[in-house]
Amino acid sequence: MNGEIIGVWIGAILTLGIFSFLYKDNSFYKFSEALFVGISAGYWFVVTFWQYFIPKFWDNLSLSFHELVVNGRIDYHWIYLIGGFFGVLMLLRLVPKIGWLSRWSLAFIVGTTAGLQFTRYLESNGIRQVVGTIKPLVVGGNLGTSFGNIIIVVGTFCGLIYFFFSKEHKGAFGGAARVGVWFLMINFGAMFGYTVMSRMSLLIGRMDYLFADWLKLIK
Amino acid sequence: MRREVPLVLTAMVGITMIIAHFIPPFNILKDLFEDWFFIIAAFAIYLGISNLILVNGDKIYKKQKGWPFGLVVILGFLVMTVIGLFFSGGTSFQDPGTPFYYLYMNVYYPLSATMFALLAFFVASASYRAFRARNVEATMLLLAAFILMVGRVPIGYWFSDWLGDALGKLADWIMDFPQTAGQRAIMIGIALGVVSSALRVILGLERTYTSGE
Amino acid sequence: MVGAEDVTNPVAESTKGIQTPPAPPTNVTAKDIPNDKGGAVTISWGKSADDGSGAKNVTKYEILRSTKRDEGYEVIGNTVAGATSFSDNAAENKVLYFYKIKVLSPTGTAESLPSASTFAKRQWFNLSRLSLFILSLVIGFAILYFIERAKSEKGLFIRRIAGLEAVDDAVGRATEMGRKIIFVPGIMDMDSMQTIAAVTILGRVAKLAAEYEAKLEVPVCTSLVMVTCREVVKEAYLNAGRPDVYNDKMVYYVTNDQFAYAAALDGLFLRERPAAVFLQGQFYAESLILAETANSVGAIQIAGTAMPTQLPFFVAACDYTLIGEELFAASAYLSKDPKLLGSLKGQDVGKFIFLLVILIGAVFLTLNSVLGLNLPNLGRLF
Amino acid sequence: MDEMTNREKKTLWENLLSIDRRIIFIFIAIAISLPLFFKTSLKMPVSPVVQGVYNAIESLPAGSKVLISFDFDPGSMPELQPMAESFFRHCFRNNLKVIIMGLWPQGPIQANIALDKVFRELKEEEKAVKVPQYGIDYVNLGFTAGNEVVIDRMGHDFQESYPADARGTPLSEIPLMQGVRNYDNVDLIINLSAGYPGTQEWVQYAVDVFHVKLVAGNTAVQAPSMYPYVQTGQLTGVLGGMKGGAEYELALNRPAKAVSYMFSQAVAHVVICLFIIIGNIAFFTMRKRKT
Repeated sequence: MNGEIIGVWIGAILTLGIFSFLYKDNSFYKFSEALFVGISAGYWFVVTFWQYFIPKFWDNLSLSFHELVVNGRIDYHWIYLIGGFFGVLMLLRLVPKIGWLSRWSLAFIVGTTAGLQFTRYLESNGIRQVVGTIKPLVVGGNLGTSFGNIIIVVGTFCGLIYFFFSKEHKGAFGGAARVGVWFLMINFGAMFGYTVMSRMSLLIGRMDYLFADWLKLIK
Repeated sequence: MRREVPLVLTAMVGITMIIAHFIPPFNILKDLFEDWFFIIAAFAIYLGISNLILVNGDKIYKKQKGWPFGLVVILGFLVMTVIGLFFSGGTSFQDPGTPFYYLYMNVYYPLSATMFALLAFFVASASYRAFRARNVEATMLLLAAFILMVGRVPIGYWFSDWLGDALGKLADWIMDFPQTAGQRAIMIGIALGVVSSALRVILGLERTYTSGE
Repeated sequence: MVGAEDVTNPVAESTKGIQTPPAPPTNVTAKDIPNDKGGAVTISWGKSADDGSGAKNVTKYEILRSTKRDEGYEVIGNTVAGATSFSDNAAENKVLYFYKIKVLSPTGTAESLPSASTFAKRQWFNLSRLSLFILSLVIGFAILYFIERAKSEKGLFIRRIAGLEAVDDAVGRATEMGRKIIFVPGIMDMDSMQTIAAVTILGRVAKLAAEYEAKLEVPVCTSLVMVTCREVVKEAYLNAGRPDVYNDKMVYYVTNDQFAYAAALDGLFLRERPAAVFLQGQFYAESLILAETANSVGAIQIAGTAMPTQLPFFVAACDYTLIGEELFAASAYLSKDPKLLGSLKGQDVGKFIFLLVILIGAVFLTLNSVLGLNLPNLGRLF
Repeated sequence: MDEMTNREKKTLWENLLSIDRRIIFIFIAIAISLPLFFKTSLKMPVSPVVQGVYNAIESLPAGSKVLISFDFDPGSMPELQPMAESFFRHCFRNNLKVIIMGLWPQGPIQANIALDKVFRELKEEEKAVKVPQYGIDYVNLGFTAGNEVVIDRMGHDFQESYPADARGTPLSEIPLMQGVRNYDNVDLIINLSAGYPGTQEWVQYAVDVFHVKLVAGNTAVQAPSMYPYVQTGQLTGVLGGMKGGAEYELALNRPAKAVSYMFSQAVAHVVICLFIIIGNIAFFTMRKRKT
């Protein structure tokens, strides 16, 4: 038996372990789950180390250090030390007395996220979508396009009405909100149905692995 | 210090990020802050990992129910980490042929792909339970899902071939128009939700996470 | 080099020796690239008349640059035949440059006339984002205005959000049954507003749990979220007057991995049989894996996400779902703090502006199309 | 007696109203697995976007050079691997020369898996046909980091991104690569894509800048966002998901994995729809009884 065959057997057994969960919780699943949690935690730890810690922190600082020692210059890469400083503050949580310092790092992160996503969402989720909705309701001679455009404008309009928080959904306003809910429901249903196909593809892939790669029952 | 510094820091950083979007020279800060975020996360992962080992080690030590599975977690973590850090060629650890790649392909990938594939079953059980024509809204949900499910595979074509693949075309039409309309309303709402909560965070109105004593 | 080109261009063989150079490129212009931090110039030109076919068919263009008009040109890059523009990303700010384009063909080379001088400069404001800037200000001020006004105004109306009304019941039910509440704050890190929204919701839920004395458990997917959730839950128990009940073990890290996290949660749901499950935050494909399993153990599920791709699955499988914007409104709604509620009213102003733009924009375009008018396209404003 | 049957009927409908989900699971498992064992050919129309892909390859004269970029990883294997195999079958059947590359680290490995399969078929089925030779009929350049920058550089010179192939042989020593400098010397680019970098980057950096001809195979989730490019002609054709793969196999008159997968798809969809119908019939029957 070579490594490849052993690998397929391991993979197949673990595949069955996960599937066994569909019947009920059992030791076989618990084993697969525990192994998955451990292995994946290790996987992301290694990835974080090699792809974030090393290039973004270590490499930048060694560059600065090199400049300092060889050329006696202080270059701008030292600025990554501040990131490292916040990182160390984070680790201070392990020291109960000064653990509160980690809130500085959290404050930095939360501030960055809020600032970045403020403009990003307003632009791509807000403005772009509004612009895409501005369409003529009647296109001369083209009934299909006209009808489609009306659906888009009315649907988006009523859907947004549903999201109003400070106005009671009563009367004409309530009616529009109700129509909005219908569009949301069609959106949910359609997205659900649309996704079924790719979900089935995944299971087909696993079954093919079991029957073809492992058991070699099909070609 | 404990209370003020985090509040001021959040506000300053947040406002800087917004300004950077409009003032090109500030873009450098934007990239820098994002890098710092990754550095902080790279440091912080030790907190998570130590917690994971602590929880499972405790389980083993106290011989709690299911303690052998705690052992599996720790062993799995150690094997993957040691191999990835020391025995797989440094930064090229993900290259084919490394032991890390072998574990990825034969342990990690099958587990991951199978969890993902469970969705095929759950999609079926959820649609059976949820798609009932209880009222107008539920009927809309049901019909849209049904048409899309039938229209996107050959069965739809067999059923409606004589109508010029009407089901397939209807499915495309739903995706292009009413579906898009609903989606847009949701997306625009989200944009405003993000803007508003980002402002609340920057102003320090919503500060549950940084204001403890 | 030349040999390789000969191989690819058999025509060259037959025309060797004639050696008429190709027509030079025309109309070379150089412009600063707008709205950047400087350091770049875009150069464009008209194709050589021999670009496309014939014996003198162009093989490539070389871009030459100098700080003097008539001499000192150096090659700074090249493009394939057919190209008509190049971006010089190594220009120094505020230095005058001239550019020439050299055309290469099997039969010889030719140079264009130099461009007019230009220099790269740094812009202090990105004008292409002016409309976004104005809109940010308007919506931002609307929100601030209503936050201020809410301080003095009493009884601000906010419509009922069913999913949030159910939070009390869910926590109460968990207390009655003596079973756990499991709160899942999504699978993303703190660099997502959805995670931040989820964490603030956790604060409100934790306070309720402390008051009702229900057992709360928060398994999380990243270390930073773990730290933040601990802060929040601890604070909530303190505010509820129950700091004695809080324990760091309530919030724990599982793994950064999407599906391993889902596998662990599935196992947890089946073993603990929680009375209530909160799925709040940013979710991907694991949404339905979690929701279906929690449903199978009979837990009340309150979900909320701003991921349009995952909303359908939560709507199908959960008892209550906060849809998009409702997720961000949840903490304000649950807190009943007038200032936060005021911000919701500010959001409505934003929606009103968008509705108005859509309506007027659509009417304008319709009138243009039906009556042949020439009203402005509002979409172009952005 | 009557009362008995009545009650039994009642429980039947009640049962159908809340079928144990494990029963549904079994039906799905069977619906997916069983069709895999049958070699079937489905009747399906070949959509214009798929026909565009087929025509683009079919119209190339023998000896033309095709660049195939593998930009996906094992996560998208069920959808994209059958397409990869079909592309190879099509190219080798028409005696086209194939240059393989990848912008995703695991892409070129997926290519090797697909080649392995196609060669085995060739050996088994058509003994007369010679199996393509490495370096003469196809070459695997491997993976290079850099995402869209790689696409851009290759527009000037392949050697800037790929001084050597995946086996370390310098490009200048590979017969197939003689006279291949950049996209000008390639007749068609095929892109198999599951995200970023992928079809969108190939369109923006190769088609828009260097005016190459591009066709693509995409996951079902990504494909709809590529249709606009097909409308504008930036993309000559696209295969969307398993269905696109199956249609291409039919166009090629060589039904294979995707077609048999598609059979599983269809049966599974029917099963789900039947359960939804049963649930609704039970729901309405019960409601009628109650009122």
